Amino acid sequence: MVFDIIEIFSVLMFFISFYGLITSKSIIKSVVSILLMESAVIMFFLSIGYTSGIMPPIGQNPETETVADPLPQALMITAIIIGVAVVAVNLIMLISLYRQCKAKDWDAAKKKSME
Amino acid sequence: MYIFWIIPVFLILYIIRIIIGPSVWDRLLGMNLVATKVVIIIIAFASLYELTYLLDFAIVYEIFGFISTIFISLFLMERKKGGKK
Amino acid sequence: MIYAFLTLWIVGALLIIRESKIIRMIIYLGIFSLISSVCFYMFGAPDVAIAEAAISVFSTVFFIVCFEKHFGLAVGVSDVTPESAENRTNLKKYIPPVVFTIFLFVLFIFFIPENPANSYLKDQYLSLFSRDVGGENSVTSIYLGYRVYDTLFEALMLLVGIVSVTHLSRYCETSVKEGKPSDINRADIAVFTIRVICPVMLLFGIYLILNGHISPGGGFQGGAAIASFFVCRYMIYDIYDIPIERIIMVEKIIYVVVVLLAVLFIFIGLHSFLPLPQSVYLITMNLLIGAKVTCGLIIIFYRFIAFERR
Amino acid sequence: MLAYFVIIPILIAVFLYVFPSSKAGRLIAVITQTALVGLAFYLFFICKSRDVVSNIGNYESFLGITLRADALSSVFIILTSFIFLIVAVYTFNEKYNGLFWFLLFIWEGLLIGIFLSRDLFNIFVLVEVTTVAVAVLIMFNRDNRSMYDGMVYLMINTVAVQFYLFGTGYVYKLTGVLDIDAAAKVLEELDKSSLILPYALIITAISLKCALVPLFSWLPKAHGTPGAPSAVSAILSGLHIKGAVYLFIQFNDLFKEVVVSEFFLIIGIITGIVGFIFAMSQKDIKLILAYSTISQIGMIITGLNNDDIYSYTGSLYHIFNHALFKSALFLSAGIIIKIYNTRDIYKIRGVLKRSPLIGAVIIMAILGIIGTPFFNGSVSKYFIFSGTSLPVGGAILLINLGTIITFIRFSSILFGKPQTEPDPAKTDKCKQAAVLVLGTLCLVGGILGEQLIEFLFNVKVSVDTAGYLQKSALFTASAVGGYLIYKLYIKNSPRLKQVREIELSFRGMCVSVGAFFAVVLVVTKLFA
Amino acid sequence: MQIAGNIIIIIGIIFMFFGVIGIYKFKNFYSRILISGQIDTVGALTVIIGIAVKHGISFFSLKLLLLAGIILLLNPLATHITARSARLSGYLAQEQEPPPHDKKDGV
Repeated sequence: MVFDIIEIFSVLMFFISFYGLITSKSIIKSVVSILLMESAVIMFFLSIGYTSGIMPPIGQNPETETVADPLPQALMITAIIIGVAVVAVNLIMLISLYRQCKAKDWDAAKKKSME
Repeated sequence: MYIFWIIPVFLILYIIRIIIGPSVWDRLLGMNLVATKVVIIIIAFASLYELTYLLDFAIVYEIFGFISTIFISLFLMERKKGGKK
Repeated sequence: MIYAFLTLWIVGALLIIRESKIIRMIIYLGIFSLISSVCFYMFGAPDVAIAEAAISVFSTVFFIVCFEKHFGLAVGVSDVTPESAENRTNLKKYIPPVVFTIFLFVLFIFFIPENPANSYLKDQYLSLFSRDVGGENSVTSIYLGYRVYDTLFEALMLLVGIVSVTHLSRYCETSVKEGKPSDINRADIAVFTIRVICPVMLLFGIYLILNGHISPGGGFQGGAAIASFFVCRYMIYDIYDIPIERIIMVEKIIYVVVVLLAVLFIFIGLHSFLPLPQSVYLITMNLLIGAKVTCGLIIIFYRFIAFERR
Repeated sequence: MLAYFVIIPILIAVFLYVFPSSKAGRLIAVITQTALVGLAFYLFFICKSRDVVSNIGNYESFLGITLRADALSSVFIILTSFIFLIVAVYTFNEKYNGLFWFLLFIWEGLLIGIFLSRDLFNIFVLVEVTTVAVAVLIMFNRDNRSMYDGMVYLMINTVAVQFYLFGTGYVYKLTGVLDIDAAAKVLEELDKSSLILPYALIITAISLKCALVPLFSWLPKAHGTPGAPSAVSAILSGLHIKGAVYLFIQFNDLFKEVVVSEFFLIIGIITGIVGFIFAMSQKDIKLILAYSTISQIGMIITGLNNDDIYSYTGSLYHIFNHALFKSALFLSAGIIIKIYNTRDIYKIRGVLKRSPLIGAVIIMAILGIIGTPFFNGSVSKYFIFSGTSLPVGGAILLINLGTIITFIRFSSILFGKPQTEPDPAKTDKCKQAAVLVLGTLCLVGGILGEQLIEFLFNVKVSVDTAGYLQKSALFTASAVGGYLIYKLYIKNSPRLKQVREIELSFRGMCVSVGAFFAVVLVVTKLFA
Repeated sequence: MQIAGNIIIIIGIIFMFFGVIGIYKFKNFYSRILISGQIDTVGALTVIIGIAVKHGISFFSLKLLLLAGIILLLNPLATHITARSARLSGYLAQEQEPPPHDKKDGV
């Protein structure tokens, strides 16, 4: 098998954050894990078509071989903005949940919410 | 260029310091140091390709790294001693 | 060298996942974001790198404010889930998730397709973008031209995020009053230096927006830079007089204008009739999106900050 | 221009947020909603003869984003705009602020966008925005329970969407395009083994959205949370999940080389069975309805993956019917909760006497969902059943039996004497009208079933007298059986409480996502 | 020009190397502040000036000088605020390890 090493790195990252999701007790850590997962996906998208010595796709008529793929970059800007909005909403929910239930981790929140 | 090989070594050493650093403020200091080193890498990169617009990123990086450092340290400061005006 | 950075990236993630004290986790997160933005830069994606650096500031700020709300005003109180002492010695607990994750990882690696990347769209875009949309930065051309439909929803996402943040944080109906002191203890030297550096940031944000179509940057990145100017402003002055209600209104109106502009220029295709140069559309759109992002991030930031005051 | 179907509701939403809560604003909302239903019908009539395609910006092949309305998606658009019209009428007199209307209309626009969009990344954006909007709507009243439920909903869906995005990345890497139609052409020529990974990543996310079996724990939380406005629950259960089913159909089409439909057939059956077991045991009327959604989704997925045109059409028609009766049930449950001020199924009694109209609607909807002859559920369930072979058909009958038992238990709220004195609040005419329309449509959809199927899906089907007799006999047998089982075993069983308390935590859900992903990979590798 | 630039860059890197040594050698937080505040800033500035010298007089060098100015302002300030935050929060210089209350809180 021939591997693209950067791809392997991003997959590794994806599963590190997955490990974080399945083990974290506190909610804030789950939010961070989701952020890391997003970062892994972004890295994967940008690594599509990577060769060493690659140039940014800026300029009137760039040469195709040495220039990075512009489409994943445009997509990833969108993904990043979506990510920050989701993080903000998550955190504000977390604060409100803490204000109401005094619960910081998933188990306590679950117990409190059932009452 | 040799910068590309020396600076990452420094970076790794800083990261080790960050891991063992006994207090939060040591870690913040490490963050500041890392940000500076990375700025130098970016400049070296831009100078390698001779592309001026890549320097924009260095400026943005310096400013943003600075803001997150001082924001964390301001929020870490104990409010009671600082006192309200 | 890129591999050194990627290794640092992975190490940062491991640190974040293994850390049980939240304040340390936030600092590691800041470092992690900075490293990942450098990695993006080295992949030849300065636009994404600038966006990621801006986001790293805002996510750090959100996390630290959230942490403060989470644990009250006291400093450095750790995340006191009472696991640390006895569970850390208990290695058996860690074995099932680690094995499960490694199993998934190996399975994933085993199935990775070997085909090389297909560069159909890349070639098309690189040869056509300056004719179709204009500008020199092909990323901005795609972002505002070919895929403007996505951009509309992305702006909508920010709008929904802001609306939800304002809705969920409105326990204390008191709007933030003028001149209410924040209890940040600041030194004169800090105030002076930040005061010097603030205009530079503002100027730099405007520069990023206006030059978005020929150099890296654009609406979002510049908007985030201008919004971080307001973060700095919060740090040096005790000013809470941001008229949040009005900014929310302004933001909605800007969103409507963005939608209408996109509909006029791209959906209907007005740019082929008008004698304007194509960059006019790009600059206007960048300005509007920049204004929108600035408003949005300011609102979210001030809602986070003002949450503490009852 | 199809994009206006998406943009107009969003602009209305912003308008309603800027000028909130005046009666004129709400009137405008309802009127535009009606106009949108008309437009949807117009689109549908065009689509009967040809597909409507619009390239945004008129760029060359696949450079821009393509929207396409075909026969199937235009039916979904009619359904979406109609249900939203009903809900807009239902909430007309409620004292919600501008935010509620804003999120509601955004939701409509985004759902229509999902049905129209032919671009992989665009679907990601739409799904993510919808998730956040829905999460905020769920926790609209900000009580403890709905806070927790909304948070779980948002986070688990975000995790799933990351899997989807990763899969999109692989599709882009393999094909070089993001358009679904173009990608399908390229994917056909590729090696089968290279498709497995993107397929597994994408289908894991979509299965979570559809609430298939190991991944359904978020659904009752989101759909049945007590604090959420019942209009929101109705749309979630009736319509939102159908968006996921639509995506399921789309992606099974895109990856048709590697799809193992038997696997999803089995998963669908298990989903149906697990769904009704949980539904039977609940105490909260909204939770009963939410779990019953899971079992119906299981039936729909079974029908879609059964390789037969009758089952397929029946499933599509069942999607339509389920939207009608499940929203009718949720909306009337909202009215009942308002009247009795409780959600406990053991405490609500005598709905039929207290408010006969609501009782009649509930009876009609229940008759629909359990598949009584002459109601709409019977038509679709019969078609799903008639295309199946023996073991699958038996499973469908079993799921229907479970549904019957569940709703016999549910219907106990209609009769008897009220234990608590109901709140003598005055009835809301708008709500009653909205619910009544839905209830009547259940009956109409049953009587005119064949014609409707031909009209909507262009499939000519006919049921002869023998079929009718068989159907009625089966139904009567299972109804009697269900009643007996309910009386003898289930009514006072102590097991109910045990089943009720089984619930996955957030970590458990994440583990189940990973496990499902692994299973899909292995199964696809072995059998495709 | 090239040779002069390279020499200046190497001098800067030597500064940074001293910084790395210092950050491990000093056992006290307030001594370590020195690294970030002075040595590191000077090192970074020297490297930047070296690169600017290599490029001669151009737009690139102008932008580099702007960057150097920003670093000169911001880097010591960040250090200052960090140190001040530590001081005001009661992280004492005299002690070799964190004070008791700090330890209890687990920072």
